[in-house]
Amino acid sequence: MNSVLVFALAGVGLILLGLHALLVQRHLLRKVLAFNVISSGIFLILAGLARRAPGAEPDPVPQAMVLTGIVVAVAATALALAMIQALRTATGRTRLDDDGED
Amino acid sequence: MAWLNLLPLAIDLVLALTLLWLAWRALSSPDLFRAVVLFIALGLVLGLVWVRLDAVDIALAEIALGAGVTGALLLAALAKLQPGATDSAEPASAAEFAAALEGDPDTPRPALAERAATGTAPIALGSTLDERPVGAAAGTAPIALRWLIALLLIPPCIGLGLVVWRLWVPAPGLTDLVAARLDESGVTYPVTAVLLNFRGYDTLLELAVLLLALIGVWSLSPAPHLDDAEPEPALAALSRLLAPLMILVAAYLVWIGAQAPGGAFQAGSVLGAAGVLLRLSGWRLSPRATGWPLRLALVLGVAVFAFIGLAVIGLGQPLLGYPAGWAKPAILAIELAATLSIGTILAALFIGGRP
Amino acid sequence: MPMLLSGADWAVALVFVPLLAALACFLVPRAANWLGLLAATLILLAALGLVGGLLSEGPLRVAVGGWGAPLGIDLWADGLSAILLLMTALVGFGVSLYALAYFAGHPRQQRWFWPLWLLLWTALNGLYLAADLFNLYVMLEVLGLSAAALTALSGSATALHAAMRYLLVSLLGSAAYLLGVALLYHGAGTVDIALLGERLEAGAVAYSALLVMATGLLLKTALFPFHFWLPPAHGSAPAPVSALLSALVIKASFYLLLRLWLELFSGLAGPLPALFPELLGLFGVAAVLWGSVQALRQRRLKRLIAYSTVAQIGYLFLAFPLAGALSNADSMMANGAWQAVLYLALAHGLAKAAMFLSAGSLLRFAGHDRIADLDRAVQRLPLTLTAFVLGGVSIMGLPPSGGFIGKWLLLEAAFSQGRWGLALVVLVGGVLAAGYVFKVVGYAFTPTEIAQEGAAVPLGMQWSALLLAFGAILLGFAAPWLWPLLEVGAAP
Amino acid sequence: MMPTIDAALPPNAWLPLLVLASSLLPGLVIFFLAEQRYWTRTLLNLAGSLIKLLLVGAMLWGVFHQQQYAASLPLLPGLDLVLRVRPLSLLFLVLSAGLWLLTTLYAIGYLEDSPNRSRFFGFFSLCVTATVGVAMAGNLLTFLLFFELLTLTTYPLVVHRGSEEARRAGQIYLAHTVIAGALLLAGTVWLYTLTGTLEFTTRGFVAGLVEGHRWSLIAIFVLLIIGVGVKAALVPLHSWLPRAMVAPAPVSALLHAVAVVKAGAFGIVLIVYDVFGVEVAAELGVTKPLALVAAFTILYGSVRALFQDNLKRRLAFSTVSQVSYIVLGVAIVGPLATVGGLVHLVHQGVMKITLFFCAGNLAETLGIHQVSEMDGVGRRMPWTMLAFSIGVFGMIGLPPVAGFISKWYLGLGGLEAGLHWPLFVLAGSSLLNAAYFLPILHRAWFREPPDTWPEERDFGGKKETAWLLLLPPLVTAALSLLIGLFASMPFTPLEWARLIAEREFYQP
Repeated sequence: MNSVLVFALAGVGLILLGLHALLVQRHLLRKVLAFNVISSGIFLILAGLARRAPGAEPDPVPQAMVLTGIVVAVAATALALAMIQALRTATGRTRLDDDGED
Repeated sequence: MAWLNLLPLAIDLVLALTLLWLAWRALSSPDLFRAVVLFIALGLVLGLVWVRLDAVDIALAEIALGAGVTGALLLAALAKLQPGATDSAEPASAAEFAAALEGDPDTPRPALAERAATGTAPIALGSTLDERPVGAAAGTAPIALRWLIALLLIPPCIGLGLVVWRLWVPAPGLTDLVAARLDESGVTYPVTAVLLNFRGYDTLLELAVLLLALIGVWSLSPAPHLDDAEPEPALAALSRLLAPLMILVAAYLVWIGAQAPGGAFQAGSVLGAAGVLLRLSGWRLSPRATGWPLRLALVLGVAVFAFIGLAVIGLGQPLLGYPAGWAKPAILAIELAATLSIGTILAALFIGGRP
Repeated sequence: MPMLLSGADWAVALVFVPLLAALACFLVPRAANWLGLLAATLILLAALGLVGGLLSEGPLRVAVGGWGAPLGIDLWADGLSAILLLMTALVGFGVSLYALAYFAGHPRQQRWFWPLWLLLWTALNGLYLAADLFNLYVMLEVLGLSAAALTALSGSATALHAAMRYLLVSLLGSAAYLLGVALLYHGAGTVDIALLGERLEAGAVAYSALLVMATGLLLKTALFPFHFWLPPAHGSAPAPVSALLSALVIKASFYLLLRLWLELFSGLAGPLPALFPELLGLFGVAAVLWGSVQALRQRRLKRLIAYSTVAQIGYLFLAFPLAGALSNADSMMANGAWQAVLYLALAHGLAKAAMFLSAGSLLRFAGHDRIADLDRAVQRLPLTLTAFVLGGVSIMGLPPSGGFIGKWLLLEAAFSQGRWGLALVVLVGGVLAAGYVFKVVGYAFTPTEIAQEGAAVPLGMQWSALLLAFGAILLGFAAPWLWPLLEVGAAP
Repeated sequence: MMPTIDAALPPNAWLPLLVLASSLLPGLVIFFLAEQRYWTRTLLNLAGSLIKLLLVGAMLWGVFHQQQYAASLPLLPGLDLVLRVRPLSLLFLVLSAGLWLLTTLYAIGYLEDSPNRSRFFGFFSLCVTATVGVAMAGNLLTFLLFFELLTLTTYPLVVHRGSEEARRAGQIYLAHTVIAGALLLAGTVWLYTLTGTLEFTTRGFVAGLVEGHRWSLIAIFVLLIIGVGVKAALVPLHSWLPRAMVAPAPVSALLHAVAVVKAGAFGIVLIVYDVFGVEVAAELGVTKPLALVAAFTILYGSVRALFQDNLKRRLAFSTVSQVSYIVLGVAIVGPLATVGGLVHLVHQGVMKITLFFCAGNLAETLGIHQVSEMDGVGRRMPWTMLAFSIGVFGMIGLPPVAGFISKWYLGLGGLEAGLHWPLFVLAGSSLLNAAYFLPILHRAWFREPPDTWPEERDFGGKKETAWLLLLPPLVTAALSLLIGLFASMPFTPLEWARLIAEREFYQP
């Protein structure tokens, strides 16, 4: 048991919490938060495990991947937020109706 | 002295638990504003975790982008989702930011969301249904369903945890390979070498993702209000002082990225923050600059990267294969252009609509 | 003919032409139409060039930056990717022509359509060329974000609603995929697909990676029961966007799943790799039946076509259980079931694009897409109706269309293995498809009580749809050309 | 025309392609003609049908002199689209090419001044293209292709009027034919997985599979027969046919005599003779049930026809009954019965089209749709009713009209095969035919005409109707007489049917 494993497992926990919220919460802003939490969890697994060789330098490749991932997540969040605002302007609502029919 | 060896582990455990607790609170808080604030706190703690994992780059990026930019975007969005709110709702949020941090989590706060309930605009009708903080039930699935979903999700996550546990065996990954060819890459810091040389193709596309998000945001949003209220004089003064400093910091981060943690994305987010600050303090791009000059600044990063990547083909190199000796200047040029574009894009994302 | 440019150059062009064109369109919106058309033409040329290169040089592998896997990122192209690239180029070209006319009266939509669509195209081409799992993740994100933004382009409440749902699904799908990438990287130390194929061993890591990646990709591919987001999104986007989403975007995640299955997971021992194809087949059966029945029930044309897509996606997955028994050591693509899948995917791409574009023309003409009120459209918009029916012919799988060839191969595989149930589903799906296509056609012959005035539909819209529909039909005769291409690099 | 066909084609490969093109190309051009381009359209139509008739005539001469006509196009690995002209093909080709010319003439007259004629004639031409494709199909895959094409091209003709009733009829037509098409496809693919070939071969290509795959073969036979049997209107798969009567008269003529029903019957002939081979089919024990279904269909159609007052519906049920003569001839298994069945393919076409032309004339000229409105119509339209009467006599089987020849050979064939019940079926059917047709003649010739007709149109002068409407039925009526009278001359349907039967039964 070392800190790498602790954080990687915390990453699994974040994924669990995020997934649950994504499915359960209805407000779109919360869904966006949930998505970000899930992403963070995955990043923890991806780059956390990069340091499992004891004492050695951490593997830079997964670190670079996580950097890319963070940027992508920011971009996705920005787009999602803009879409929520547009949806709010158009419908006055900030959640997805359960019936998607028109 | 065994307990001293255990101390770091204990710290890590506390950090990990804090992480989970913050995530739980952020995702279940009935008050949206508090949820966002807790989320930002989560980002900051994550930054600490990354430091603990010797991933200083990620820590910087997490704090600047994950907590900073995302947090700012969330707050701005939250402000715009409230009826009657304008672009400059930040002072109010700042006050509530403090309130939320010290507040009692059990009693609903008079947060932004609740203002919606008393709003008079017709559009508020929807939001009262959506965001009324009384009883989380209005905003979530029925309680039985929530438990059912939780029960369904837990087994696969335990499975995932076990797999992660099994993966925890020392494996070199690509560390040695990166180290072996680091001197060919034009930089001395491995992460930058991976980002801008070994896996530069990914980074090029990552810049494209940012630009894409902005194009998407602009395609969705009307132009923002340009005539919002005068900013507070103190803020204006502060930002005029801070902005040049931040630009300097950004330049430093780009430069240092070649040898140490830092680089275009961290620098770009600092630059973006400077832009946001200037904007909040009332500074506007002149109308002449909001047309193609602005767009040029936005695409410059991808364009320069792609141009250099393709131009080397003419020199007999593979795609994105910098000729020997030219890697360092090429990477620097790309990073400078990328920083400018990232900063502009982030600021533009924050502001919202197309100018 | 001496080749001025090698296959590798064409591959690079396939990614960078749309990328740079997207930048240019963003920079100079006034010239977007012409830039877009120019890019579409160049991409079509590049796709043909790549096909030519593959036929003469064999499978392609390009080390970006000269590093080579596992340190760097590789691009690759074999018959499978080349055929999908070619389909993307053809459909993309047709839809671009259509979009020129379609957006003529909508400057706001036109302004954003081109950069978003060209970025989407970049992602599609990049995805088919990528040999690197993480690079594929980035491509998936470009794909998902641009597709969601395009879905919302009309700005209507329905469209925004659908786009929002689509965006969330797409993000969740990519996240699941990325989790799989993380597991595989740490399990085998590389993200290069070919290297992983050599190194990956059966075990918990591989299985869990398969599960999360497949879940993410199925979510994006909208296979039943993950299809819930598709009908609203494809039904409410502007017609050219619907065509792109249904014809191309779905195929990209399907391709990725197929690729991962073929290269990484299908060879693993254990109960999961044996069960997995059966499970997919089961979902496929449900998708064919459910999607077709729902399509029959729809009253709106675009919804109907969208549900038809749900059903057609199911067909692609029917091949998984059939391919297992057929797999042999000679060549992956000598497997009739995979050939069937590829044919069905191609045919669906062309045909569904033609149908959505026709629906757009009808919508423009009548101002609505209520099927029962099509009011003699067959007489008033004959070209459009022809395009719709020809596309429909391929969807139904009537000869001599591309859809027929795909269905024939699928049936052949099913009969030769005695999988009667799957054969029955293939046939029933075809009959139901005829039902919903001709439901539309029937109402296009009848007048409504109050004759409706129709708006003018530009010929560019009508002919581009027809062109794609002809493509779907001619595909039925293309097997002698496609087969050699498919064999390129098919050896394991 | 098609790129992969070898550039150095022997001249014999071009003829089948030209036969297809002679209706395909005019059809495609006609779609783009403006509605008022009456003469261009007419010219294209007539030129196409005349050229086709000439080409078919040339091939008839060639095949008689042992020439081979074939063309192929690779479609799937190991599976080509093949056009091959054999004696059996020619039987159907001559029929459809000849009747297409007459039906085109008739349709030009019939549809004068009605809307959407370009669309109509476009699909009309495509429909005939599909029919000649069916006739020339060299393997089951090609047959399937043109058979489905026929479905697609006849649908717009069925719903041509655009009324709600027409739309419904179209949906029912499609529901039947599409499901049938799926079964046909299933049978075809299944067969292919067993045999690895689909090439039509005299005496069939499945003989080697009887050992070991008996039940599969029986299942395939059932699938294939149902697949084509819907178009052939075998009871209980027939119910689309009477409903499709909402279509204009030329379409009815096309459905009943030239294209659809005939293609179904032809398909049964092909499956029994050239896929399974009669002897193998008999060995599998599938011909007897088929014969029973045919016999039942013959009687059922006749009985139903008795009770129809609507003239076209009565004719439709009559078709249901008559087409199964062909099936019966095939299923009895024997050279003479084969001759009877095959010759009826042509005879029924010529006679039935006469009746439909006449019914169309009555509707178009006087507005008569019901049998009960036909009192004394023979005096008002003597030439039309003369042609109608000849057709009726043929249907009943009175010598010397062509129908007699068919029934004669069918009866003899039954006896040759040691069966007596076909004779009773034929006799019963003839009686029923007489029972539902003769009262019509009685009304028409012997009752007093009413003061006014339901909806009379004036064609100028003292003409009984437009000459374009009158000429085709007179020609086909004359033909039904001639091919009956001179049945033993060379190149008559009977002689040709004998030629085919000889090859099926007597050649090694």
